Order: sequence, then C-alpha cells, then structure tokens
Amino acid sequence: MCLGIELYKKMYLIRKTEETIIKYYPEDEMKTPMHMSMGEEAIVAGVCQSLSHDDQVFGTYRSHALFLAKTGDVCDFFAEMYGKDTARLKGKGGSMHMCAPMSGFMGSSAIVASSIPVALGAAYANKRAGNNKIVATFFGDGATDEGVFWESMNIACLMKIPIIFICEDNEFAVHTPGTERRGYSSLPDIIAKFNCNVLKGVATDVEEIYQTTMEGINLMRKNQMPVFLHFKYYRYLEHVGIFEDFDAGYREKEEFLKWQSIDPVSRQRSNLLSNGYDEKEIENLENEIDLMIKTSIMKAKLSPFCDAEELFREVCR
Amino acid sequence: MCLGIELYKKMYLIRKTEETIIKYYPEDEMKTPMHMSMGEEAIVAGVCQSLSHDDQVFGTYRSHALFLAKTGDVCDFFAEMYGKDTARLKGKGGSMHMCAPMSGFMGSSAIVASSIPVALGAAYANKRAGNNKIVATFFGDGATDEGVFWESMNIACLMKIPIIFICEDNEFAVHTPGTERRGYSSLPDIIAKFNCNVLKGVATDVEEIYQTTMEGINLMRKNQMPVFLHFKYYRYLEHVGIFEDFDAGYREKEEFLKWQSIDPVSRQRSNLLSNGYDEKEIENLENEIDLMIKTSIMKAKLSPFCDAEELFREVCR
Amino acid sequence: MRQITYCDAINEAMLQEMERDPQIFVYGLGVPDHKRIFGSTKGLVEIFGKDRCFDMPLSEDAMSGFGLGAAINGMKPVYIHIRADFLLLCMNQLANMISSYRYSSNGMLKAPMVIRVIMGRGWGQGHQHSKSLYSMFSHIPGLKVVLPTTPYDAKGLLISAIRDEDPVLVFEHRWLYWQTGEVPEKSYTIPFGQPNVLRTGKDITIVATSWMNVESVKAADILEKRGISVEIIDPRTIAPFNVEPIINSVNKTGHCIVADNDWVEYGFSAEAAALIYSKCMGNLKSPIARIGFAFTPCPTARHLENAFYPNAINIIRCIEEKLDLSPTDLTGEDFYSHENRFKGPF
Amino acid sequence: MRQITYCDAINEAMLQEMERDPQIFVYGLGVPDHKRIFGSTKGLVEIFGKDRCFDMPLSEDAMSGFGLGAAINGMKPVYIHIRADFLLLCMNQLANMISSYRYSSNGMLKAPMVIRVIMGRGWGQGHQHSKSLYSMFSHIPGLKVVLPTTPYDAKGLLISAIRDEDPVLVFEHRWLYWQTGEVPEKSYTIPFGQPNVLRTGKDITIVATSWMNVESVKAADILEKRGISVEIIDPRTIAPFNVEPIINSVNKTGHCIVADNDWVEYGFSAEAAALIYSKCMGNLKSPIARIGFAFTPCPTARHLENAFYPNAINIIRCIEEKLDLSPTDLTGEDFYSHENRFKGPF
Ligand SMILES: Cc1ncc(C[n+]2csc(CCOP(=O)(O)OP(=O)(O)O)c2C)c(N)n1
Ligand SMILES: Cc1ncc(C[n+]2csc(CCOP(=O)(O)OP(=O)(O)O)c2C)c(N)n1
Ligand SMILES: [Mg+2]
Ligand SMILES: [Mg+2]
Repeated sequence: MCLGIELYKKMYLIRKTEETIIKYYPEDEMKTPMHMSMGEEAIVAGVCQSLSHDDQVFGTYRSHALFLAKTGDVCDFFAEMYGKDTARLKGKGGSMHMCAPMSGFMGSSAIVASSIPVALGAAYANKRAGNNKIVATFFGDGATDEGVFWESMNIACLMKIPIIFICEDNEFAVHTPGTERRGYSSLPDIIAKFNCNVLKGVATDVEEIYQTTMEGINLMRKNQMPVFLHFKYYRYLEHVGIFEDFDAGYREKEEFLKWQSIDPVSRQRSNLLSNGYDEKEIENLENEIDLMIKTSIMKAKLSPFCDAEELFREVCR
Repeated sequence: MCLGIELYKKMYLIRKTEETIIKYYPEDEMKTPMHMSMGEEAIVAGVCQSLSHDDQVFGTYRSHALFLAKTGDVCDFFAEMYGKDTARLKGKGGSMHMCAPMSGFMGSSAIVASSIPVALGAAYANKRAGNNKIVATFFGDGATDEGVFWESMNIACLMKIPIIFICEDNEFAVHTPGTERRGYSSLPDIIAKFNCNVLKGVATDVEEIYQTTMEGINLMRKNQMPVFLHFKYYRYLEHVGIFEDFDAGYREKEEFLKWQSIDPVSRQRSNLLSNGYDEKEIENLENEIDLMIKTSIMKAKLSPFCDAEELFREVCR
Repeated sequence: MRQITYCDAINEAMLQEMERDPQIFVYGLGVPDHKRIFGSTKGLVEIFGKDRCFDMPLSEDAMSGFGLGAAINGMKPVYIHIRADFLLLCMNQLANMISSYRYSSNGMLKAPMVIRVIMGRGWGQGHQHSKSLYSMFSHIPGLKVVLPTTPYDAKGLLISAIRDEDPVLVFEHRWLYWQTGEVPEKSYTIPFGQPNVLRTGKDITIVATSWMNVESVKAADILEKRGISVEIIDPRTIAPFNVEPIINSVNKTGHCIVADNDWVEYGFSAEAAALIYSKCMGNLKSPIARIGFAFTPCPTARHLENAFYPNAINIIRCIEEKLDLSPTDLTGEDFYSHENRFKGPF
Repeated sequence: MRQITYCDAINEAMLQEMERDPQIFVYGLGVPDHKRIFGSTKGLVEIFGKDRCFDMPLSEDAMSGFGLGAAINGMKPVYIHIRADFLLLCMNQLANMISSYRYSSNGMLKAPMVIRVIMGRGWGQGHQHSKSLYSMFSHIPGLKVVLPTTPYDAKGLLISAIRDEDPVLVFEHRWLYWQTGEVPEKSYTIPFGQPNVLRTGKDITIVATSWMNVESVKAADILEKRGISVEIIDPRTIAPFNVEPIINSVNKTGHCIVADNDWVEYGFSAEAAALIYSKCMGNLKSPIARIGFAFTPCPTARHLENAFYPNAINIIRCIEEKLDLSPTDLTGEDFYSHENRFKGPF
C-alpha cells in the first residue's frame, strides 16, 4: 500500500508538472524545446522506485519524467526550464540536458543513444569501486537503431557490468514507426541471445513495472548479467512541443484513446481506491504536490538570470 | 568436376601468390603492410565461384585472396604491391586498398567494418537498377563488434537489399580472441532473429562453401531477404606480416596443426585426385599458374614508378 | 524577378534536379515526414515516390556509407541531416571513406554525393544542436564545403553540388530559411570558388559566412548612415576557397573583419585570416579581426545564448574600433531576432 | 642525466601514475597484447592486473563513452588508439559528449579522461592510417590537445594530462618513439601552454609540431654551417595554445615558418599564422610560410609518400627563399629516414 502510494506520487508529480508546462509554455519564457513525457510516467516511476537514492540513471532529451522520478526536485526543474540563476545548471542545460548527480541523475543527452555507453562506463566504475550501485540507462526504441546501442549491449554482457538497459518503446522515432526502421520482428528476442536478463511488459501498470524491475535486479545480483527491460508505451503529445498531433497523419487518434483508457496515472489512482485507500488522503497528497509545483514555478519566474560571465565558466582553456 | 578444378585453380593462385610474397617481401621493395590470407582461401574461392563476373564484392585490408578470387589479375596485384605505374592504382592503394571495379572488386578498406555499409549502398543501387547483381561483403569476426555492422544488418533486412554478408571468423581480432570480445555465445543465432537467411560452415571444404553460398543465393532470390554466411577458418600467419607467430603466446601451434591437416588447398587437391582427376593435368594447371605469378612479379619489379605529379591526381580542389 | 524564400529555393533545386536526373535520390531521418525538413523536401515523395525520397533507421554511420555505395554504383544520393551535430556520427565514413574513395581507386570510382546539413541558432537548443563544424570538413582533402547565404545561392549552389562529381557538403543556416530574394525559375548553377560581393565599399572589408552575412549587412546599413562604406564578401564555398577577390578588396580598404558563423579558434576565420595576411601584409592598416561564437559549448538560457552568438552590434563595435570612430548610438535600431516568428526548436 | 627513448618515457609516465593513483586505468584495442602498443604499455598488465589494463571489443564509439562514464564517476581512464584515424569513429562522444559534459553539468561532473593517440608516417600505410587530425579537436571547446616531441615532454606532458581535470588528447608520433633524450627518473609535470624553445636563433623562427621539430632541427643544423641561425619553437600544447613566446621570437627574427605535421589547409598552421600575423604585422619581413602535408589523401607507394610528406629539405629551401640565400648543396647530407629500422606497418 505504501509502495502503491509512493508510485502514485511520483507519477502524479510528473503528470502535473507537465500539465503546468503546457499551461505556461505559451508565455514564451521557458525558451527550451520540450520533449514531453506524457504517457511514459509508469516506466520511470516503476524503475526508479526499485532503485535506491545512490543508484544512478542516465536519460535522453525526453527526461522530464525521469528527472522528477529520480530527484523529485521540481524546484530545480523549473528554475532550469526558465534558465535562471537559481538552477543548478544556471541555464546551461535546459530541458534536454538536465543533471543532478547528488540524486543519481547523471545527465541526459540530445544525441540519440549517446548516453548509453556513458552509463556503461559509469556502471563499470561502480563495479570496480564495489559500491553495489546500479546504473539504469533509459532510451527510446529509435536509439536501438544506432550501432552504439549494440556495441554497448555487447560490452555490458561481456564484462558483466551492473547496468539496466530500459528501452521505452513508443513505436516511433519522431514520426517514423518501428515497421519502417526494423529489419527484425522482436528486439527482446534478439537481446535474449546476449548474455543478459531480458524482461518485458506493457507500461501503464506501474506496480507491475516495479515488480519486473525488481525481478531484473534480483537476477542481476544473482547471475551478474546485465538487465534489459523492454516496455511499450504511448507518447501522448507531438515529438517535441506541447500539442497533440493526431491531425499530422502519421498515427491515429484511436490508438491514443485506447492507451488513454489505461492511462498509467489514473489507473494507479483507481488501483489505490479499489485497494481501499481513502480518496480524501489521495487528494491531500495531490494538493501538496500541486502546491509544490505552483511554488516552484513561481519561484522560478521570479528568480534572476545569472550574469553573462557565467557563459565562460566550467569550460577549460 | 569442372567446378572442382575451377575452385582449386582459384585457391592455388591465391596460395602461391602469397607464398611468392613471402619469398620476395624481405627484399623490401613491396613497401606496404601485408595482411595475409593464408588459411582463408576456401571461403573467397567458394563464394566468388558462386558469383557472376558482374556481381560485386567489398573487402577489408585482408583481401589478397578476395582480390585474386574475384579478378584473377595477379599482374595488377603485384604491380600495386610494388607501387608501380603499371598498376591501375599506381601505388595509391597498396595491399590494403585494392580496387578493380571492372571485375566487380569494388574496394577494400583498412578501417574495420567500414566497407559494410558501402556494400549495402552499392547493393541498393543494384536493386534500384534492377540489374540482378549481387553484392557480397566480406569482413572478419572483429568487424561484428562494431556498431555499423549491426546498423547495416538492420537496414539490409528492413529494405530487402540483395546482399550477402560473409563473416570470415578466425576467432581473433589481431591478438584478441572472440571470448574476450563477445557478450553472447553465437552470432549466427542472433542474426537468425533478423529477417535474413543465415547459413554457416567450417571453411576448408571449398565445394561445401560453394554449395552453401549457392543455397543462400537461391533463398535470397526467392524470399528477397539478405544472406548472412558465417564461416570459421584459421589464420595461418601473424595478423600483419609474413611470419608465423605461435611463439607470441596468444594462440597454440597445436590449433594450427589441426587446421593444417584439413588445409583447404591440399584438401581440394586430394578431392580432385580421389574423384579421378589426373595428377599430371593438375600439375600442368599449377605450372601455368606458377608461371603467371612469376611473370607478374618480374614485370612488376621491372616497371617504372609513376611520376610524382600523380600524387595530386584524382582528388578534388 | 520572382522573389522566393531560401527554403523554397532549396526545394525548387531538389525538384528540378530530381526531375532532370532519375539517379538522384534523397534520404535521411524524417526526410519524407509531414514536417519535410522544415519544408525543404516538400512535394518530393509525392512526385518521385518512396523509392527516391525515403526515411531510414537512426543509423547515421551506416547511412553515410550507404550513400557512398550508391554513389560509386552510379547514383546521386542527397543525404540530409537536420542538425550539423549529427555529422559527428558520420565522421568515419566522411573522412576515412567518402573523401578518399575516388583517390584510392585512382579515379575508377567516384563519389558524387551531396550532404545537406542544417545548422543554426536554436531556441535553447543547447550544446548538442548548435554546432557548425564546416571547417572540420574543409581540412579533409576530397570534400567540398558550400555555405549558401542568399536564396539565389541556395538554389544555384545546391544544383552545382548535385551535379558535382565529388562529395559536397552543403551547410544551410536555419534562420536563412525565411530570407527572401530573387531566384530565377529555370535551373542554373553557380560555380564553386566564386565569392559573392554582397555590397561594395571602400572603408573596410568584411568576409562573412552564412548567417553572418545578414548580420554584416545590418551593421553596414547602420554605419552607412554615418558615411562609413563597408564591403561585404561572402566566399560561398570554403572548400574550394577562392581568396583572390577578398585579397583585392582588403588591399583596397586596408581593414578586414572575418565574421564566421562558428567558433573562432581553429575555424574558417583562421584559414581566411592566414591567407589574407599573406597577400595583404603591406596594405593592412589594422590586424584582421575575427568574430565568431564564444569559445564555449552553447548554453540554453536566452541571455547566455545572446552572449554566445555574435551579431551586428559586435560587428559595428569592431568596425568603430578599427576606423577609430566614436560609438554609434544604436537606440531605436531594430536588430534581427527570431523572437517573434520562432518559438520552439528550430 | 639518464637518456631514454620517447617510448620508454611514455611507459614510465604510465607506470608512475598508475602506481600513484589507483583510479587510473588504461584500455583500448590491443593495449595488453604482446605488442604492448609498440612497447608503450609494457609491464602495465603484469603490475596492475587485467582490471586496470584491458582490451575491449572493436567498438570505438562505445569505448569512448565508456571512458567518459568512468571519468564522471571518479575514475581516470586512459584510452589508447593505435592510429589517429580511428578517432573518426569516436567523434560523437568526443565532440558532443566528452568535451561538454563538465559544461552542461555546470561543473557538477568532470571528465578527466586521457586519450593517447599514435599518429605518424607509416610504410605504405595509406590514407586510412596516416592522419593527424589534432587540429579538429582544437576547434572544439572543452578538449585539450597535446603534442609531445621530446622524451622529456612525452613523460611530463602525459603526467600533466593524466592529472588534468579535463579531457586531454595526447598525440604521439610513431617515429618519435625511437628518439632518445634526457628524462628524470622521478615524476614531474609540464604545465600546458608553455612552448619549448628547442633552439635559439636570430634569423628566422620556425614553429614546429611533433615530428616536424626533428626535421626543423636537421634543417637548422645544416644551415648553421652557412652561418644561418634558426630559432625553433615547439608549442607542445596546441589547445591551449600560448602564442606569446612565438610572437616575441618572430618580432625578433622577422621571419616565420609554421611546419606542421598535418595538412596545411584549415589546420594548426592556419591558427598559428593568423595569431602571429595579428601581433607581428609591422615586424614581419616576409609572409609566414606554412609547411605541411600535400593536400591529398596519403598514397602508399614510397615515392608518392615522399612527395606527400614535408621534410628538412623543404624547410631548408623555404628558409633560403625567405632569407634570399642561394640553394645549399645538400650532397652528402644524411637526412632522416626510417628505411633501415622500420619495415612493415608502424
Ligand atoms: C544521433 C541522432 N540522430 C537523430 C536525432 C534527431 N532525433 C531526435 S529524437 C529522434 C527520435 C528518437 O526516437 P526514440 O529513440 O524512439 O525516442 P522517443 O523520441 O520516441 O522518446 C531523432 C531521430 C538525434 N537527436 N540524434
Ligand atoms: C575501426 C578500426 N579499429 C581498429 C583497427 C585496428 N585493427 C586492424 S585489424 C583489427 C582486427 C580485426 O579483426 P577481424 O575483423 O576479425 O579481421 P581479421 O584481421 O581477423 O581478418 C584491428 C583491431 C582498425 N583497422 N579499424
Ligand atoms: Mg520512440
Ligand atoms: Mg578475425
């Protein structure tokens, strides 16, 4: 029960934060391209719940959800979206390059698949340090087209590196469907031929995702082979930006409606209720989160920009 | 029978040419790094025999055998090894970058795996031209570690490109064995999960290799899926250079002796004999080839170098 | 003459060339999708079909080799990258293979391939979506590098690139897509190695690349009101780079600024300055100024971006310094900004 | 003082540093095999074990990211490439990731990674095993680029590179491996940005990189007999590049040659010349000469290789032209060649 509510809180925070982005983005003050996570919440919530605070994650340009699930730091999040001095990155990163190493969020990259080998190296360092930390690296189905994904899988499996690969498969790379990008029928079936633990699922049941991940971690602790998780989900909004794009012609609204009917956030809320959780209590938690988001965005708006000299800091030469 | 002798002639030419290199290399006039093919003859002979003259091949820095099997042009071969004006490349290519497009030898590259996608594009052009040409791209087991190999497999299978991938697996990348490079147990098993035709074999029986390749080509003509051939063989000499290196410690001479006992060239010779071929006739053919090689190398030695201005030809700007 | 946008000029070049030569095909990530590479590939898939205009898996390295292979087998691939940064995934094929295939085959095979690359200032795009990189390719023998500035150049240079027998990289600045200019309807080519004098003047020479020409023209417009006459020369192709007309200009004006749409260090501005100095030594009245990006990764916050990118104001201040002028009062001047038409990623 | 080879100096730096800091590990293709990267990694696997000195699958792209990941988690990776050309497979990680990780994390994470790269003239190695490429990396903010020439520099600069908190690429010329020189046994560092005056002189300044210093010294030796006094300055690090001592020298001698171990076009010689000109304009008695590779892919036949690579003779002829000297009679001079020690691939 406690677990269920923790998972719900993570997802609710993500969903509401993004709804807040949608509300404020048209003001044109968050000048950074938004690749929205909506629809994906259960994956990051489930996986991050199975990780400890010191475990490390790596993400992509679509990492709002991952950042919030791992760090919970919506205050820093909005400060960075507004490019303000109060953000840890002071506007050097933006939506696509978030970073919070103290909470295990080790970075996200806007070059598809490029953080996969970096995650691998970080996990190797953990293995060498013997600190038992796990690294989880998140990427889309498009990333698996890139050679470096295969190189990294091979190295991880060869060197028995403590890493979880999470493929968040929304069937699209921008507007190109998997059927136009894959010369095979099942990725997990291929990966299963590598020396690793492959698990899969459909990603709107957050508790199931949590369980699947825990199972993967247990296998890894036992056989020292990396974990590959493959989850299908549906991207609610356009590739980049805050709008729907069902009129663009490359996908059908019906598909969305089907997925929306098993929306991860409302699904978990219903679960909680049917498991006897008190709706009032849920609403209280929701209100707390709403308030936190509201405060964060207001603080971000009111904060100053850093001085322009910051441009030259943290680069050598 | 005629086939058997054709195959033998190809292999004998390759073997004798390389033996001739070994003889003359210490004179220090062939100033180009030699990655010798010895041990691999059956693969290229068998595959090239199943191709027509207009079909196209791409190779690696280890392509003496492939060049000779596809073009038979030992005269051009030696002229280029000596860097002479009479070579088509006039000393711009050397051992690692041979090229004879008129005979379907489309180039070889010294960057591991880098000609695989080039072969893919060439095959795509053939498909679009509807000319029925097949492209065969040869590479070592080390090349399959590279991401671009996986990218190319995927694209070929997706786009149904008329191409044969030939992995010549000698278990080593320079001095590093497969066991220290692979996070999986069987490459063909993985590739079989792609939409392609996978066939494999041990590569000292040239007729079997020819049959296997023909089978692959027939499958491809039927189902339009690319072919992946996986052949194991043994590299007789050091990675680069003309010597044995069993004293280096990374592999055992016993292994070599095992393979030598099924040496592709002598095996095929015995086959011919036991199939009733007349030894005298074989010797005649051998002598012809010996003479051709001898003439070629002498011509090469006597030929002039091109003028130094050639340096600036065939490069834009 | 007819005025069209830079984007439409590119599109027209593609259309006319694909019409002319059935061996041309265009490919790259998102090339046929509904966004059509900011509109520059519109109509191609409808007219020429999926065989000649297609998408691919995300495999930049293999896609580069793929183009090379098609090119040596007689086709004319046009490979499009929506960001220059993605070229970094293609470097092996570009600099180890494509650049040298003709040479290493001693001319038996050629690689007539075009790589269209969009670069340009984003909107908080950050350090991985903002590089220019063209000077790197100019360092590699066997590659040609083209930087069209005007709609006229965009069409003519792209057609020349497609007809060239060697590999050509064409770098298009995203902000230029909206620029309009006179463009003939019929097909035409512009030879490589012919700089374009955008404006004649006698007091100072600006050598500008790509978008920096727009900034330079703005700066020149403003200073013209004070009687300063600025000559602006766009090399248009930096490999080959024909420095002669620039040398003549600098020998005339005695002052030179190289305004490059890239980092200054080890970039185009270094090569240009080195060549100009070598031929203008006695005539230069001041050292050549080199203007470009701040030497840092590109940040995302707007005020940091503004500090990162050079613009007309930097050019004006630089000219003032060289010509020993008092600072121009810039209040009321309307500087170029995409704030109002440009929201979200480029 | 003790004389050792450049190769042994590198090896000693690796040994001493790995001894000092257990976070250092060294990896790359062939690093622990019996050839030991031309001997430069000898002893490492025996002393520090397979955990700290290891081979990998052929996956240069992933291996680069791997080093970055280990670095941001507190380790000190040293990644070795046996040929500079292979860096082209690593460009995405190098220029999109490694160079900017510190910046984009606003300093919360650092990437103290060393990339050792062997370049150099081969023996018919051809166009894919002969590139230098260092100027490309100098164009990318966030990367440091080091070019040791002497055994003393090889040790000191590599130790500095390893202790640096930022990513550093160290380019070692294969032919230098056999050079001997005085090298202290104890550990020492050489700060980046300190050019080394290899020879003082008053008639002309040569700025030379890597192997070109050896050719320059040879040229200077020969001309000294005619009373010509050549100053040779080795920048040692080209990113950061400290041009001040060079400027002082050129202002003194009035003539300058930049002899770079790379293509001239858009390379180090462009940046160096542009900077020197800007500060020496009035004092230069002739334009700066830039000497480097022929602007072609590298061919394999020896006589074409000889035409491709510049050497002491080119430098001598260039100096004669600048100083208006008659051609020196070079008969009987013994020019550097590896013909006799160097057979087969480098
Ligand atoms: C190497 C590279 N190529 C192309 C792009 C442009 N691009 C950005 S996102 C994207 C699609 C990625 O799809 P996927 O990995 O499935 O992630 P999703 O957006 O679906 O989360 C592409 C092609 C890029 N950023 N990096
Ligand atoms: C991309 C790249 N990385 C490294 C090298 C150095 N190298 C040359 S051959 C080779 C091993 C290749 O092994 P394999 O593909 O099995 O071919 P084989 O030599 O066994 O025929 C390596 C690592 C290279 N040439 N290219
Ligand atoms: Mg996707
Ligand atoms: Mg092998």
